[in-house]
Amino acid sequence: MRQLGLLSAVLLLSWQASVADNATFNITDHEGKVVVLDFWASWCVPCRRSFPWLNEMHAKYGDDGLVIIGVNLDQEQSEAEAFLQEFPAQFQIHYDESKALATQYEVVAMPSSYVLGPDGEVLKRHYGFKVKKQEEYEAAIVAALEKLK
Amino acid sequence: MIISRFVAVLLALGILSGCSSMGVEPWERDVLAKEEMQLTTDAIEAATDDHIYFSKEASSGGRGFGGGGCGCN
Amino acid sequence: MKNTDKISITAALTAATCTLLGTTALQPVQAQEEPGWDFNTSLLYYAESDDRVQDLSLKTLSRRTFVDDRILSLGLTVDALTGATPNGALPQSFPQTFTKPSGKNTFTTPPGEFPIDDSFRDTRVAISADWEQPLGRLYAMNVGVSASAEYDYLHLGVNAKLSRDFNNRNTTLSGGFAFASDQLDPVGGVPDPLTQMRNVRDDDDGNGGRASNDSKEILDLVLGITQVMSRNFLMQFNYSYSDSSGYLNDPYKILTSVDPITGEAVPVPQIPGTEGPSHLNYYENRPDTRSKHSLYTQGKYYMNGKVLDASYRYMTDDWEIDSHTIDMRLRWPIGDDKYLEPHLRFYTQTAAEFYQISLVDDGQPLPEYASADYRLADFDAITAGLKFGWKTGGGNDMSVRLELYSQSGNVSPSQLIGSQADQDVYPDMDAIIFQYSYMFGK
Amino acid sequence: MSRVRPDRSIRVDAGDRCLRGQFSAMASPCEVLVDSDDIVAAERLTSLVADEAWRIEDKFSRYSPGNIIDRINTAGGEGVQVDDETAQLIDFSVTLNELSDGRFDITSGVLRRVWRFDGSNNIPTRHAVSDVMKHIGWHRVDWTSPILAMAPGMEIDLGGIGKEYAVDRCAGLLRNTTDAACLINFGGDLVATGKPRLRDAWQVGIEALNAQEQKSDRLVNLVIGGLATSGDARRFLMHNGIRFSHILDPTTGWPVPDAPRSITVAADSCTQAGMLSTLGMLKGAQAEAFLDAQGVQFWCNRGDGAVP
Repeated sequence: MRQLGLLSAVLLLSWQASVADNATFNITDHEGKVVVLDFWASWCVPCRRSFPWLNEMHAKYGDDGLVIIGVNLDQEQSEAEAFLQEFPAQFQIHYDESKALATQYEVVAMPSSYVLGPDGEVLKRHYGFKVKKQEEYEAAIVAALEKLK
Repeated sequence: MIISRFVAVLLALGILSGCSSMGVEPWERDVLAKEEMQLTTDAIEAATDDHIYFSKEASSGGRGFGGGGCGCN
Repeated sequence: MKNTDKISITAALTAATCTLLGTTALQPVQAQEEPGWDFNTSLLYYAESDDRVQDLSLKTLSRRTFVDDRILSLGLTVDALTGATPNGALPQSFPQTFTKPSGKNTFTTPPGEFPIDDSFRDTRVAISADWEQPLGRLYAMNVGVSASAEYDYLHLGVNAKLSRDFNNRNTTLSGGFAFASDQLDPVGGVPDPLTQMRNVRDDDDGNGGRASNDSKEILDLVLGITQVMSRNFLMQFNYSYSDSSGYLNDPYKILTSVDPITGEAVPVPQIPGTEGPSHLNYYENRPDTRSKHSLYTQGKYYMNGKVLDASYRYMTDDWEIDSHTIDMRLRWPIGDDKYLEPHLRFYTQTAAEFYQISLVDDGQPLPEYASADYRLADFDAITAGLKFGWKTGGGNDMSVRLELYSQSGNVSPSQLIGSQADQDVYPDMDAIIFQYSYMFGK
Repeated sequence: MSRVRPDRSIRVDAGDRCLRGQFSAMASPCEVLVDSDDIVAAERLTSLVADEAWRIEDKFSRYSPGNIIDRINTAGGEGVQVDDETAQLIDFSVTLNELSDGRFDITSGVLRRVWRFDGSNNIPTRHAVSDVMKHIGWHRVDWTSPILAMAPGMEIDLGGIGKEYAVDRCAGLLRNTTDAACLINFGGDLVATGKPRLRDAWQVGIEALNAQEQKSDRLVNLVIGGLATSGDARRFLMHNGIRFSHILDPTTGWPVPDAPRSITVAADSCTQAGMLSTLGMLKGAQAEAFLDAQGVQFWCNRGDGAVP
């Protein structure tokens, strides 16, 4: 299981999502949980469309062991914060300044989301975001959550 | 005529070599996503120019399909 | 008074609302505007010098974006054209009379002027519809239809394009075709190629036994590569092949037939009681096929705010015309909602092999093909313009551009006969392009 | 003026892929869209919402004689003890008063004695306005909860908060009684409690009245949160060429110059959306700058046909 740095605790105000500082991200922090890593950037239009759905997933499965982390890949952190002002995120945001995480998960499109099982293994990969495919994305999460039971 | 031959070869080279090495990571497309960086920023101006030059010169198109559709040349 | 307009009261207001409603926290709002129609409308005024062609054109492009980037675009263009282009005859040191295309009357050109039939009025309406949508993650397709109608011309066309992304969308290959079928209904019928200009007639069907219409078909193929060179630099390379077949002549164009020694137009004896051309001239004739190849490359380069857009096109065809086009624009932002965009364009082309300024009345048989249409000559053209754009109060985009376009011909001395040498044989032309456009909607 | 007994009946019928309960309250058509096909439940939920709306209307409306507002406005200077709900609404309006540098003021209702917005051109005299200004200003009110005392001639009016407050109160009731996603709409001020099952979102039209007064509806896909509009393009005065909007600045007694025709805001609750749209109108020419700084989605219509 690849060793990754420690994710600093992210204090999330319900209405003001602040962007976590850029400590490296550590999957072991979420041992025993299903993690969805969603790579996004403020200038990417489909990413903007995926936020309402990610909020809904967080609200729906948050207490069943789902952790959604929006990994921001903007060049400037200020651009991400301006975006979050207008499109608030209920889930955690991590600012991948060095882009190490994006390179490690070989992000090939924007947005890209990875459903990680309890042991951090990548169960499902989605590139781009299609409103029509929301049920499909949700099914992948539900299937992963089954593993926790 | 030599110049045009040389230019044609240059372009062909450009096409072949353009593929592999160059490019950016998906998260480095912020500049390319800007409105003014699209290949055609003003569709109406482009269509207008294509049409004017189609009716005043013997060449047409290049960017897309020729400006045609009139008896104006 | 300190400016309190810019301070965010969101946090205080949210806290007060939670207290009022007796809840600890509120779920963040999820609302997104449904993308509706957005419109791009423009008014164009195009006018050539010494009252040649003038065009007042209204264009609109309406786009409806559907969910997941599927886009419908509807285009409408209405052109009101007046004035006319030179009919191909050469200016002479004496007045010349020509029969009008309708064959109903004549017009006379004073000495030293290029003969122009100014009775030309035309209203052109063009419509287009285009559907664009992604196919899976890597492919995208685009299909469209177009139609346009004038009093003497009808165009119908279809086009389609498929593109595919490679290595993380850094490289995009695209291939497309367009097919058009056009029908011409010239006033006064389709003239028989390389026959003499007719006298005025008063027969009823107006065509004097000529065919009333003819048609041509155009097939265009385009192969393109779009390549991201770096974060600020994007390039496109297109190869396009175009094949036209059918009636490719301009029914209203003629060539003056001149005396082999003096180079002057040969007078035509006028039978009393009839009206017609005062000098000898023939309707033009061009091959009924033409195939063109062109290579086009465009680059867009972002220099912290400023955008350079430069392109080069090389075209060659089997009518022996070669052309080079260089087009450059530099968008220069002023503040964050205005910009200036100077535009410079150079164009040069060689003449078609059958282009000649006049025919020679030396008893020899006429050539198979001949045209004096200035658009087939060897000429250079320069366009210099400036565009100014700004955002309106409501956040929509407006822009105004003014450009000057001028053409100057290079007729080789070898073509000149006798007095033609010290005479103006190519109708140089200057034109202004003034376009105002307004983009609003969503 | 005898008060006609308001029609307090409810009706439930099939809406667009949902059940729709309708009634009227606070001088507006009200509807409750319930994302379920259980007509009995829809009727129960609609009457739950309607009763709450009528309760708030009777308690805080300026037209209901004998309610707390009437008792305060006719106390002739005596202190009046108010219940907790009224106290909370007053405290909320005090916060709004501070946040808007005094421009949001619940004592400014009396300005209607001199301003009549009927499209005509009768503008009150400077003297008439300054006369009525003597009875306006929260700083003149003695408010130490739960006792409120005001000089005679002064009046408070919770009309600016009442409707949005009622919408949010009803949304709270529905969240506690049903899992079905609902949309509550009181005359254009609305809130959505969740995503409808068969659709991506509730589709809500924003009435953007452009220059030619034609309605050009722009659609918003609302999943959760509130939407409120303030401003009414039809209520204005024209006086030697200048259009006076009906938005009055309580600190001057005169209409706010360059106020937009209408503003629609999307926010977490209907109350926040309503307050931000009202404060936006009070900012006049700076409406867009103010709302940009709040980081909310908004649609500001200045009647020039172009709505951002």
